[in-house]
Amino acid sequence: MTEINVIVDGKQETGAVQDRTLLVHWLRDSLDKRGPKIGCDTGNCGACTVRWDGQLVKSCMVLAVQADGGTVETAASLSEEDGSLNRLQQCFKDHHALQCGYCTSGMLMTATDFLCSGEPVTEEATRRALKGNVCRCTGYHNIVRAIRAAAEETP
Amino acid sequence: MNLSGRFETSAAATALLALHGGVDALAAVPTLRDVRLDGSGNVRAVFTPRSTFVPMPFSITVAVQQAGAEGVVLSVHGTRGPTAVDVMLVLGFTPGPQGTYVSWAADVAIRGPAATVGQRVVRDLVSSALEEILHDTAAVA
Amino acid sequence: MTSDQLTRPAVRFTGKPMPRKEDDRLLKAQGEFGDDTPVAHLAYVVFVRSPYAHARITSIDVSAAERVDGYLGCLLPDEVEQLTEPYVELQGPPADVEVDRCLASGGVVRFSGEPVVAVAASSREAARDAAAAVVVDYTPLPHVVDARSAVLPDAPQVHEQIGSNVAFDALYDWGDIDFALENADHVIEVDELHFHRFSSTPLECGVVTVEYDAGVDTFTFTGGFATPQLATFNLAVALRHPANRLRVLSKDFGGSFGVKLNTHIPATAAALLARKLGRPMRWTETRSEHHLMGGHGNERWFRDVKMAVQSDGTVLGLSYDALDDVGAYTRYEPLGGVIWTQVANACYQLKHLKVRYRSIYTNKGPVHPNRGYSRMQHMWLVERMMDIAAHKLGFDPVEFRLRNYVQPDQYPYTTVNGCVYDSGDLPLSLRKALDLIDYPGARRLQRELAGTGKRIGIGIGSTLDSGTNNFAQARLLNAHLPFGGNTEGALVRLGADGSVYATTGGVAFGQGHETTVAQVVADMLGVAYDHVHVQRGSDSSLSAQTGFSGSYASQFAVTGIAAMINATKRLIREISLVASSVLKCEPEEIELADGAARVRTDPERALPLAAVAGIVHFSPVDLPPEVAEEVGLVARSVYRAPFELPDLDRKYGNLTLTYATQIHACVVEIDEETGHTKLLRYAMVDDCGTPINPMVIEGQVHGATVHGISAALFEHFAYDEHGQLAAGNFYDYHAATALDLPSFGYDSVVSPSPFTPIGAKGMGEGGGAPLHALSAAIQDAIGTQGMVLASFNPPERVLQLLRGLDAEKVQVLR
Amino acid sequence: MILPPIQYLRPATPADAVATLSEVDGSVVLAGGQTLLNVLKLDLAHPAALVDVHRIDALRGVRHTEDSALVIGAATTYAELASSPDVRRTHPEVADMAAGLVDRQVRNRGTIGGNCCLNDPTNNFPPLLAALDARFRILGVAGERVLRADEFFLGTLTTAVGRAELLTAIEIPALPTGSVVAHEHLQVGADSWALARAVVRLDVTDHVVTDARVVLGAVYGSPLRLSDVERMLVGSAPAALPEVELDLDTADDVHGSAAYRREMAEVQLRRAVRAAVERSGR
Repeated sequence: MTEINVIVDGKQETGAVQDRTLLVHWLRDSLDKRGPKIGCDTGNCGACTVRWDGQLVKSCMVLAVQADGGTVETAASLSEEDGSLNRLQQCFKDHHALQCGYCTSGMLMTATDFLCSGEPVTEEATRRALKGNVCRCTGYHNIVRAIRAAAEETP
Repeated sequence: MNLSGRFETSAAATALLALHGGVDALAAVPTLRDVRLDGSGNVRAVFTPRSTFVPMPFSITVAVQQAGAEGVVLSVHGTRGPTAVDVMLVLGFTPGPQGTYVSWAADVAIRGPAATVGQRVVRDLVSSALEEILHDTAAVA
Repeated sequence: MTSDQLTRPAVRFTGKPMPRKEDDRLLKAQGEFGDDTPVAHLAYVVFVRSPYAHARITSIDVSAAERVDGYLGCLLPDEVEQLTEPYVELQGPPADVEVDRCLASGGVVRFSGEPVVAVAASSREAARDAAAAVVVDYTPLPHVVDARSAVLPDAPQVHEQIGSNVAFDALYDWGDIDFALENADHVIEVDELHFHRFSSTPLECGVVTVEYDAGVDTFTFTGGFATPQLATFNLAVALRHPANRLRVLSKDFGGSFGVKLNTHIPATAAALLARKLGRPMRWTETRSEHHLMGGHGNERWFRDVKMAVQSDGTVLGLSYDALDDVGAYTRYEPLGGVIWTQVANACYQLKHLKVRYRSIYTNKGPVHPNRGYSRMQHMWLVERMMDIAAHKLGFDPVEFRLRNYVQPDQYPYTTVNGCVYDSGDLPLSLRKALDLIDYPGARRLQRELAGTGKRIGIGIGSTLDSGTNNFAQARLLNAHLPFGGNTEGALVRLGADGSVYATTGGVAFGQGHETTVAQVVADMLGVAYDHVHVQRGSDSSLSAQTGFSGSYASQFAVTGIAAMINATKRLIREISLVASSVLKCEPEEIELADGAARVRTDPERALPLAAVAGIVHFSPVDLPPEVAEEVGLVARSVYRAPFELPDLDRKYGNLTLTYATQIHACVVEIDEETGHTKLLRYAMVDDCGTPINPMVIEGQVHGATVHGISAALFEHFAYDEHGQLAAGNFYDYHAATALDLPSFGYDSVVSPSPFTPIGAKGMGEGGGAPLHALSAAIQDAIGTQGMVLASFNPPERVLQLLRGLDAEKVQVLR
Repeated sequence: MILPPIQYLRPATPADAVATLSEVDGSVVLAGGQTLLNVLKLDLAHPAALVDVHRIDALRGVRHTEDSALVIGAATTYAELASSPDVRRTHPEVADMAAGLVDRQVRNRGTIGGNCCLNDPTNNFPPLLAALDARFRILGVAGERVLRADEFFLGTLTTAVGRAELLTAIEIPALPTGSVVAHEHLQVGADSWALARAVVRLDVTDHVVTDARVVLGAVYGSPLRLSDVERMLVGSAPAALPEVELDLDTADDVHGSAAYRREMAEVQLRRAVRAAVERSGR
């Protein structure tokens, strides 16, 4: 077992992990972080998407030991400080951009990263930004609308 | 999946034929380890092909189906985690100027996850692994 | 409460796009899905699976697993045979001798991926390592992966004891198709068509946690159970355990689309281990496992298809021979063998239909109900034949459909087999769909691009989403099955705090039940939307459920909501009783509005619901004894769908209550050099009667649409010659991404159902319209030089179609 | 999915990495891990140890040599290549390829060195780098060696990098003035697996093609250079390719038969030549 120290959602966390432990398993099983989900075995679905040291990654393709000394943000960090929905989350709600909710945390992380990137939020660019996140419920139409609405509303 | 190949070795056909029970000789093959005979007289070993970018050790069982001066028929069953590989391998020996020509033909079935993930690569991987083990084995004969 | 009351101006929530109650927790990563729930002392189960499609198990060696640190124990096939009963089979003889258990039974594995050993360990890692250390030796047996080969006399037998690979064989013959074929102006014949194997592959794979409480000898199962009472029944039989000591729970649930109806199978193994090892057990399915046995949709061959058409374009009917490939076990099958007859007519006025239908075992993953279950296959065939007939006989595809649709003035329309289509306006729906894709503009584009290497195709998909099963249709399959009609339950109560609590028998996995229930209940009780608390998920130990409870077969808007309406009516009666005794009036004079019970003619005389609750819960002395003893402020009610038993001899009767319609239209662009299909425009028009929440409805339509598009172009559970699944995870099973899809055009038509309490129809499955529409669009682009006879059209196939594929399989006999 | 038991090692320098690889039996380089970790999850391979080189500074980043060759550290990510103004200035085709690869999450982790060392037939970079005459710097215990693409890519999932060696950098010479590069591919869906891929480079001087590189990907174990086709293109003005029939030994998969892939390789080849010709005229 290796000891790791990672700031997760703003809080210093210490864990003992096996070398083989994937970041997603440590976040979920040891920290009860329910944002990152597991939807595939092969890095295709994006349900486990988090930000690590400011970069968007799929936490099923990172070892927990690799994150030692770093910072990880999961979807649990997105809400406003008073616990209310942030602008993007509210747009997801307003546009019915989620159904079962299983892909939602990953979608929100990717959308957050995309909106922060400064790239133009066109229909095509939004769809391209989402291609690493699979949703089996919504058909993506409303997710794209929600993200574009969030971009328009951003002051 | 059917694969085939042919190469020449300096070993005599009789030496090649002797290999199937020759655990000591097989133990000298660099890509084989834990070579032993099981209760049925089949050879068991762990085979790790040399060429792939990540080690892919397979537990293999080799059973001799037929053996004669002109060749042997081997059934090879290999497992690697949930993946299983079955190979019916027909080897033919003909004398050559430097020793023996070995021609081989393999009927290969891949089962488990590798049957999916390996679709684009498995043919080449199995082919080169077979070439490799046959060359290496001939070299210790 | 009547439907009048729901549509009067005072209605505030029903029919409006209310934001979903589920969303906040899901958006804040505070949902609780199957693998989220923390459980003390939890252990983990991993299955060792067969790599062989068909083999005899020669030996199982767990000695190396026993040496893994953290290993707790395992479950072997012999042990399962001793401890369990086989799952109940629906089919009659001879296939009812099939034995299906949670681990390979009879010493034989019958599909690649079948579980052979269940290993338990104290951590996920240890369970994985122990499972990897188990050595199973097999002797391969001959296998069969093509249903057409499986019916040949010398085919390998999937279940030796049955003596045949046919699980179910029936002839459906309504009208007189032989006469029609002899006398029609035209007869179109197609040798063979193929509907391929795919599934909705929910993003959350299967997961179940089993806790065994030895003190009360009770199992609690938590996970994705879409039909909790049927699961309880199956588990009770399999585990030989009293049903009253089984509790089945679902919390948040990451999609099912039907395929999770068989969660009881892995749950059985986890339960045996939990009891044996004295620890809670969790099994979390991996994506690769899910693709192997999480449930595939029905694959179907249609052979010897004949359609009779008059020279004026009237279609008289058709006949065909269906081979439905159900895989290695009939888990929910062969119900699909009758479910398709709910929509025997598809969207059309067919008078004659004759189908020989056989369910066939193969050495492939078992099929489960999958969104559009068994109906979309038949409707794809009918729609394909309509399209082929239009092309071959020179009819305009739009006019040809319009002529043959069931017309608006014909509702309620009785089909050839006695089903009653409740309402709809297909011509209006089609016109709206064509407007959304700019049909004339698309035809113009088609002409302009001719000869450029790109071809434009325009396709229409007409379909039905039949909802609310009459379970008596199971008796068409096997007359001895004790099922008939349909019910759903609901529980509503006024809590001591004056809040309203509602519990439905349904199990939501994204459909927004918490939202739609709250809309209806809030309106009926005259309280704020936020005042109604709807229980997440389901709990079989609460009396909200009936035997048929659950989420499947597009029915919640009818059964779930109707049960909730009935329960709420009861609660209203109780509230009225209390209020009238306090306000000194008759109960009939009470109305509920603005959070209070008040005298209708004198609204100033009002008692807030919190006061009603307070009196009943804390101050019953204020009530007359007869009221206090009558009122508990807990109302439980059932909705019984109005069905009768069908005529089993004629296979005739109404099999579902509602028939939502969907018309899809699309424009594709095909690259002549590669066969690559690009979707340029896609539109759908939905008619599911009176909407409860139009936002939720549109979301369901979007989702079903993408399942269909992705299935038509990308998704295929193909098996290779060795019986190996060639699309074993999302690497090669390409579930459409956002980039694969255009934005959708959407519109609706509202044809209230005359048969349901508020005119709503069940919806959500969608009827596979994109498969119909894309097949038609590709055919339109190609013309008749090749014929689209498969539901799956990847680029290579489209390229072959451009070169004449299958043209010879379609003949105009007359 | 849980990985098999494995040891994680993180050397600080390329030399340390090579030493570790040579000392630890069954160890293997972990670069971005975006394929390797999946292979491990599926239990298709079982190295004893992962030697993480992703954070070794000497293996990251890009620079130009005096003669304007681009030197890319092997552990440079796709995202870094895509956003680097330096790469875009001299080798826009490398930046474009990186920007279009997989998805934004994987682009942040996946490395050009990993893409090459894996040498999966469907990988994007090997055929492009072959067309650009890239050189591969490999560090071993005995020192460094530099290989050409045809020496580096040996076959499916096989390269010249030995078990105790490390790819440290990829060096791409400056393209001659008048050189154009085009790549075309057919994919599953809008942007997934490549079924066939072609990269064409034409060096054009005074409206005459003086040199050419024609490389196929996705249909063969390694990037496949088509010298015959190159000869057809050299010596005349840039022009579309006449019909060519390729005799490729490729394999079926669930997305397409070998015959289809072969034909699609021909189509992509024609399209890539056409695109290069169009570019040369600009």
